[in-house]
Order: sequence, then structure tokens, then C-alpha cells
Amino acid sequence: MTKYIYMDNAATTPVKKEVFDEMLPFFSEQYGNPSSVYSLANASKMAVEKARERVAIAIGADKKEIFFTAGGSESDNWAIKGIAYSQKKKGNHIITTKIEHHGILHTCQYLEKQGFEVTYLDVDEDGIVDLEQLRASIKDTTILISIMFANNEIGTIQPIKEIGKIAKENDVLFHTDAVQAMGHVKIDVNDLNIDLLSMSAHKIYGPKGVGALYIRRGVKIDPLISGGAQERNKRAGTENVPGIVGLGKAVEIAYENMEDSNKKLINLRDSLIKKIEDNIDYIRLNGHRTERLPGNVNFSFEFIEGESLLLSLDMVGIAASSGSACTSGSLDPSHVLLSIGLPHEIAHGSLRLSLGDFNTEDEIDYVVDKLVTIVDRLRQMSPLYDR
Amino acid sequence: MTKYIYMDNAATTPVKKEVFDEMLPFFSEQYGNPSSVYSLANASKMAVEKARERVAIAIGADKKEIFFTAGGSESDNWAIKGIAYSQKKKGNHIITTKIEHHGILHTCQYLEKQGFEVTYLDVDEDGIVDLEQLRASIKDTTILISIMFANNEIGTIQPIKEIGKIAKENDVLFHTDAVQAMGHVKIDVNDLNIDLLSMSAHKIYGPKGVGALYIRRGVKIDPLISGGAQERNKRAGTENVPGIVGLGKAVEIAYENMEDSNKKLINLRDSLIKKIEDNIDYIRLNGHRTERLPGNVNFSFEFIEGESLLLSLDMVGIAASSGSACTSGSLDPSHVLLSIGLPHEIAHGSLRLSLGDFNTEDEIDYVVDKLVTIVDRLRQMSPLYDR
Amino acid sequence: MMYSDKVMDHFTNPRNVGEIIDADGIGEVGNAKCGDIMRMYLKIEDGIIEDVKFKTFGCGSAIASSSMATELIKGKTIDEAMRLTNKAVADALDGLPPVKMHCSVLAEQAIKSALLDYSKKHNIHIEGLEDINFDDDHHHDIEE
Amino acid sequence: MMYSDKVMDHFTNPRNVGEIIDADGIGEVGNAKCGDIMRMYLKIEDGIIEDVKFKTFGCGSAIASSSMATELIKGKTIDEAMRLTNKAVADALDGLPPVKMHCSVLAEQAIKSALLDYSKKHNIHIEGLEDINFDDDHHHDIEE
Ligand SMILES: Cc1ncc(COP(=O)(O)O)c(C=O)c1O
Ligand SMILES: Cc1ncc(COP(=O)(O)O)c(C=O)c1O
Ligand code: FES
Ligand code: FES
Repeated sequence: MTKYIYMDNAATTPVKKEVFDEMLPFFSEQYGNPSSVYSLANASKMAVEKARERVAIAIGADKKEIFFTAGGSESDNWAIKGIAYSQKKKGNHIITTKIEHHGILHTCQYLEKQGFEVTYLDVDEDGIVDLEQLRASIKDTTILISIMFANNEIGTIQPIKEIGKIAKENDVLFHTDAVQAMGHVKIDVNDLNIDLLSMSAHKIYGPKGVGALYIRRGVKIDPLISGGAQERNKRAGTENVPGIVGLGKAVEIAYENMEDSNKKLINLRDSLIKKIEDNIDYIRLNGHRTERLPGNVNFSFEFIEGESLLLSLDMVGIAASSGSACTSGSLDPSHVLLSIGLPHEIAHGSLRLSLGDFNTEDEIDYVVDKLVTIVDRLRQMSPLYDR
Repeated sequence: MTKYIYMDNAATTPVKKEVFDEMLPFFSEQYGNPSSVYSLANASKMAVEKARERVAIAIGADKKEIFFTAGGSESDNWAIKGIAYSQKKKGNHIITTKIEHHGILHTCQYLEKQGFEVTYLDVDEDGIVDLEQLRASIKDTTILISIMFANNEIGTIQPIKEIGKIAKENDVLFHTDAVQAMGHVKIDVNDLNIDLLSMSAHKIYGPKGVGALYIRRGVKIDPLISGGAQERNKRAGTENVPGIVGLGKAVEIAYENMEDSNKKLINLRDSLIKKIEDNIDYIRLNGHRTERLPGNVNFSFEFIEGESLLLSLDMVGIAASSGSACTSGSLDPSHVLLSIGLPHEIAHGSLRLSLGDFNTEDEIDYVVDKLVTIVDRLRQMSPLYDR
Repeated sequence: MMYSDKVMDHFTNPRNVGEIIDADGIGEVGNAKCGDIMRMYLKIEDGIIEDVKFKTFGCGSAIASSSMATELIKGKTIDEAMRLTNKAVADALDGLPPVKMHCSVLAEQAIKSALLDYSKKHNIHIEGLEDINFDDDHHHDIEE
Repeated sequence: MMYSDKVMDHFTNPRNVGEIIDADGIGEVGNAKCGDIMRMYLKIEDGIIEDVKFKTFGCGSAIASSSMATELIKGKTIDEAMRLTNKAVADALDGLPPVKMHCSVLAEQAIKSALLDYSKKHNIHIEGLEDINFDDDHHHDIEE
């Protein structure tokens, strides 16, 4: 095996050279603590503020509305718990969906144990949330609606503008987990009526362990991490300066290149979908065919199980995923695939190929070629195939 | 000004070359998500586990007891809130001290608003906690004692072994914020009866934005960040692989070099203290003279104010701090200095010079020389000096 | 998940995949809902397992465990096959990750299930089969 | 905290530091507990501020504000000095960080306090001094 084909860009991405180059000075040279008063600290402070501005510009926010965190999961936890605890006098009801990332789902389940009430909205067979059910679920005690912008497993993009409108009409705060959408979808938090938005650097060619939460000015939120006065007193901890710089640069690149990158990714994606559909039977494309992230391909292959598919692909130099990377330690079938109505045994045989800026059409052909052989081999071994 | 003298190592430190070299491959080459099954992810996974082992060895823990976080503040918040919420059926009382880092203090104050009861122990004029008061404060509802290992402002090291003993005798969990002690004090969590311990990489020549919490096996704790199954289901979020690798290496180096490094630092420290005491009057050394971090020097200079001292030092190329770097945004006098009994106006005139592995005796001389001039100049300007 | 070379070898080149048309005993355990089904075919002559084949729907370690288990009982007596534990299967594979131990349990159970089928069809009593409970709801998430 | 070059200049080379032994008016504001005390000495002749000196215990921006304020009123009439606002001091320094605006307030107040002293000692009425409240408990943490 000579080449290695990485098709798991929704799990994480390499740090792009331009991003790393901007981070580099802040490890060992410009290492000042941004909270300090001396001149060594100015470079760090200015770098953090520049990153804040880049992130703000990308989503149409003000830089004072951007708060840096340690990643998507912290942003999600902060948004949900922070709003829940700060608004609990107003009400204890939160609305979310059945297909959220675990960063949201497990946090909501945790809050249920603390006395909060959570409604988990259904989605249709394409993964689109039911807007009527959303409207019907809102009550006097509803303090927050949290609906992800785009799903990490099946790539479905939600009708965020309509959701924002519903939230606004009902005077309920609206949080969206945009970890997967960032860099692929135009986002204007004002136009879309978004009050809080989570993002993570490592999904868009930035470093792992850094993210941000957009919090609309005026929204009251409890801190998740209290302590020092960093981040306008809302998120304590010495700033991860190189990480924050990396996030800022990654966001800037992603939004500058978005149109070109999306066009390329959509071409690759649709070609990969077509070639798989043309060459393998007993399969099902998961997620919406058009309201879909440019890089997401997700298929179920009947009669076989995901992990053995992944291992086989890995042996021919292809990195892919079966559902969310975060859940591959567990063996339960993906809650997302079950929510769009897949039977358990079919959910078990799902494969996500997520494309990124470094993939090529040649790689698509190689992957399809290998996939045909592997799927056939595993099916030959399967007691379900001959039934 | 040709050289720049960095004497704020308690605020943050540069990433050492050996540390950075180990981190480097994990940004853009070995970028796999440790949760993934394919071979690209193995390097990340193994690197994370190696770091976990290094950290565990340094404090006499098992690697399954080490959980990576985004830094000291997250570790502190997690320890306090996580124990509080998970043990709240057992009791609602927490004991800590008046001189903790804000990561602990503000978290305790937050919990007070949520119905928890907190006792803030006094310290004596050297900053040592009152063990009798500790004993007397423990009651049936006490679920946690959190006392910092060594203070970030005045360097005082607490009698942790006795505290651990008291906690154990009374069957109360014991957390210590060891962010400043790591790498300077021998720590064996079993010998010292420590149940939870916070650390942060950037204080010991590792990267900013990564830390760890030691949690003794069997201790029940709620997650602060829930979501994916990372960190044995206790702390969600795609692992900050380069950061974690950096923490592991930094801890390893710190413990390998501890004796030599401490010896050198203590020499420098005591020389700096002596030279300041010999050359400037109306001063006071803050913190315990011997039970003190090897790199910490903290003086109050009467009649002058800290920030103008810092600015003046910065102009001659010396980086220092007035109290905690995290609080320099605020202008209240340091809660630590007030707790050891300094009057407000004297607390305002305090200076922390924290030494690190890169400081030299020449620098000490330069600093003392400049300090003499600056203190005199500011005193000449001060309406308090002539009274 | 990090598999040993042995596991990867048996996953990549599984021994004894297939069916035996005129099998003397067929056993199937697992549950498609859980993502794993293992089916074992035995050819038995004079109390000796002359041939064995398997078909498995499952993860890499399930496939490797099936393969290893068939190797371990081929040519052995029924008694010896009865004494094959999941631990022996896992050990022969140079170990399995903790979350994957249950896959080896499936392999042990598939053999016993096939032997039970054989004992019923041929009306032969096999010591130790009485009190076996083929647990479909094996837990996937026990770690240690 | 990032100070303008002007602030740093006035901090490093403060103008008019010192005392005036036979001052016509002396004003002191601030509070050592808060870490800031500003004392202003005025020499006034024919309603003109002929000389002004200050002594300040405080942060860099307090020292710079004192220095700038003395420059702004030196040679001016009492009326002009009375019209000096903290904003004018801050603007003359090319701005102050939000947390540091109150240092310029101290400078404004120190001048008014010295003028009050002058007006009392010399029994002269100065328009606008009646209702000034020298607030010791200025807040350090108002950000915007
Ligand atoms: C004693 C102590 N605890 C906690 C912290 C917080 O650590 P971090 O800045 O990594 O969040 C610090 C440093 O700022 C500290 O000195
Ligand atoms: C939709 C979504 N939300 C949240 C996260 C969590 O982000 P992180 O791994 O940076 O904590 C991820 C990725 O893992 C994601 O895909
Ligand atoms: S068959 Fe269930 S995980 Fe291996
Ligand atoms: S004098 Fe109070 S901060 Fe400037």
C-alpha cells in the first residue's frame, strides 16, 4: 500500500500549513500571557483579538460576541448548561432534536437528571427536523431551542432560518451547533436569528482543542468555567494563544475559499455517490440528497457490519468512519441512523466517507473500486446475505 | 533596550524546544482523531496514552486516573462542581481557603448561589492555612476539602500531607490545585492522600490550553463537559493531541530535572530576595520564607502602586507581575495579600518576580539595579512617601 | 481499538469461512440488532470434529474470533470442543481489547449451540450443555 | 492593558511633578485603599493658573492623567480649568482603556478639589464647585 486516502474529514482535519505558520510564533517566542501588562504580552493579546475579529466577521457577529473555548463539546456544554442555569427562574424546558451530537444530547440528558425537561424532536427519513412539532413543543417554560446546523453523520442541513424565525416569534433563545456547518454554509447570525453558535477549529483545518461560542450581546449565560477574568469574565483560563490564532486563521481561510471549495467538494461528493450507487446493490444513501454538507457521503450496506468495513478499508489505505468518530468506542448503532428510521441491522452497516480539500477524483475511483471488492467479500462471509 | 528579562514564569512559560519537537508531528501529519479505528489514528491514540502514563508516573498515580482537560481552570471547575453535584445527596458543604486561585474561589462562590455552603479558611501572615480551623470546620455535610498545593502569588506551600490526613480521617474528599506546585514539589497522591489534583501545562514549559485532573479511582464525579466517550466517558471533546503530548513531555522533563532545577532556582531566589532587602527600604517579603516555591519572590514596596512599577520595569525590559496575571485586568488589591493581613495600600504596591529555568544570576543583578531606581522614582512622585 | 497482528491476520484471511451442506450440527448466536450474528456448521464423525465452517456478520474481532475458534476445534473431540473457553479464543488471538471480549464469547457460544443442535438431532447427551444460556443481550459496553 | 504612546510618554516623563510650598490651593482625591491618591498644588495669580504641580500614588494611567491635566490647565484661567473634563484629559492622551477612564476622572476632580481649597482660603466664589461630590468609591470595574 503506497498511498493513504483520508476520507474522514468530518472527524478531524490536518492543520493547514498557512494556519500552522501563524500559530508557530506563539509557542516559544511570543509566549506572553495575554492578561499581563508588559510588552511581551501585547503580541499575544493582539493575536487573540485579531482571531476574535476574524471569527466574528465570518458569521456576521461583533467581536465582543465571540468567546473562545476548548472545542465544540465545551461550546455545546456551555451553551446548554449556561443558559439552563441562568434562565431557570424563567423556565426549565429545553427543545432539541434526536440527531444532535452527543455534546448536546448527553448534556441535555444530564440536565434532565437535574430537574430540567427536554423535548427531543423527531426528524424525517432525510434527517430534517419537524417544524410543526417544534412549534407545538414550545411552551411558557421553554427557555432554549438547540438544533444543530448540519449533522455530522448524514450531512443533512436543517432549515435554520425558519427555526430562527420560530424561536424569535416565541421569544425563546436559539442555539445551533455549527461545528460541521462552519466553512461550508454562509452564516449570518442576525439574518438567521441565532443567539448562540458553537464551532470547533479542528473540523476546518485548524488545531484540535480550541473552538468558540458566539453569544449574542445581552444574552445572560452562566459560565461553565469560572475563575480569571479572561474572555470578558465569561470563560476563565489562560488563553490557548496558538490555538486561538489557529482557529481565527482557519475560519478566515474557510470563508474566503468557501465557494470554490464547496463547488469542488460537491462535484466529488456527487461523483462518489453516483459511482457507489452504480456499482453496489442493497445500499441506501443516508441523509438528504441536496440539503447536504458538500463533503458528506453516507451509505448503509446491507448484510455487513460497519467496523469490519472500516478495518478492511484501512487495510487498503482508506480512512473512513462508521457514524460519528466520537462514538466508535461504543458499538451501539448510531442514534442518528435510528432516528431517520433505519432498522438496527442496517444502521450497523453504515459508512461515512467525508471529503475534504485534499481529496481528488482519482481517490474517488480508487475508493469505489476497493469498496466493491470489500463489500462483496464481507457479504460472502455474512450469514444474512444468503437468507 | 537590548535584552528582555522574563521574570513572570508563574504566569506562563515558553514551550521548551524538546516539548515542541514532540508536539510538532501531531498538527499536520499524525492528525488522526484518536477515537477512530483506522491506522492513521493509532499514532494519536498511542501518543495520548504515553502522555497519560508520563503524567501518572510523575504523581504516583495510575494512568487510568489521569484525565486531560483544557487547563488549570477547567480542572479546578471540574473538580469542584463535579464533586459538588455528584455528592450533593451526601452533603452540601465545601471547605477551601481564602487564598485559592480564582478558578477555585469563583467556582465556590458560584456554587454558593446554587445552594451549597462554603467555608473559606483563614491563613496566617505567611499564607499557611490554619489546620485547627480546618478540623473544626468539618461537619457531617462536608463533601470536599479543596486547598491549593502552593500559592501562585506568594509561593507559600501548604502542609498538604497533614491536610490529606485530616481529610482521610474524616472521610472527606480532598482536592488540591497543584498548578503551581507541579514540577517543583515531589507529589505522591497516595502518600499525601490526595483524591483530586489539578495541573496545567503552560506553567511548566508546556503549551497553553491543556491540563489534567487526577481523579482517584472510585471517586464519583459528574462530568463538566459531557458528550463523546473520550477520556473514559468523563470528559468529552476530540482530544487536543499535540497539547496532550506537550503536557506529557513537559511533566516528564519537569520531574526528571526537578532537583537540579530547584537547586538553581532557590539560589537565584534567595539571592534576589537578599539583594532587594539589602538595597531598598520600606519593603516586606510576602509569603513564607522557606516553605516557598523555588521560583517565587514577592515583595510589597510601600508608597507606590503595582501597575506603575510593572510599566516602569517593562520599559527597561523586565516582565513581572503584580499579584496573579489573571487578575491584572481588575484593579482590586489581591485577595491573597489581603488575606495574609496586608493593608490595602501596601497590597497595592506588590511585585511578583517569578523565576524560571532560563533566568540567570546576571539578570538578578540587572533587575535589582533597575528596581532600586524605579522604586525611588515612583516614591518621589508619591504623595504618601513624604508624609 | 487496536487489534493484535493475529486478530488482523484472522480477520483478513479468515480460516474455514463457508457452509457445510450436510452439517451434523448448526448453531447460530448473536442478534442482528446488536450488529453480530455468528453461525457455525459442524461435521462430526466418531466424536471427532472432522470439519467446521462459519459465517459471521459482525465486527473485525467477531470475524477473527470465529476463524480462530474453528481452527481450535477442528480435528478435536467433542469434549475438547466443549472445553474451549472464550478466553482461550482471545488468548490464541494474542488478546482482544476489553470492549471486544464479548465477541469471543459469541464464538464459544456458537460452538456450543452447534453441539447442542448435534446432540438433539443425534440424540446424544453432551455433558455441560444443559445449563447454557445463550444470551442475546450480551453487553457491548462493559469495559473492564 | 494597552496604553497609547502619549500615555506612556506622560508616564515616563511626567510634567509638573512635585509640590508648591506656598501653593494657593491644594486638592487631594482618591483613596490609598483603592490604590490611587492624587494631590494637586496650584499657584494662582489674577485668576490665572501660574503654576501647577502634582504628586500621585497610582497606576500608569493615573500618573499620565495627572501630568496631562497639569499641562492642560497651566497658564489657563480658573474658568478654563473648571471646564476641563476627564474626557478632555483622556482625549489629550489619545484615549485610555475603558477600565482606566476613572483615572482621568481623578485628575479632573483633583483640580476641582484644589480650586475649592483656593476658593475657600481666598474666599472667592467659583461657579460650578458647589455641587461637586468627590467620590472616593469610584468603581474600578465598569467596563463600557
Ligand atoms: C494556582 C493556579 N490555579 C489555576 C490556574 C489556572 O490555570 P489555567 O490558566 O491553565 O487555566 C493558575 C494559573 O493561572 C494558577 O496559578
Ligand atoms: C456536530 C458536532 N458537534 C460537536 C462536536 C464536538 O467537537 P469537539 O470534538 O471539538 O469537542 C463535533 C465533532 O466531534 C460535531 O461533529
Ligand atoms: S460482534 Fe459485537 S462487537 Fe464484535
Ligand atoms: S488610579 Fe485607580 S486604576 Fe488608575
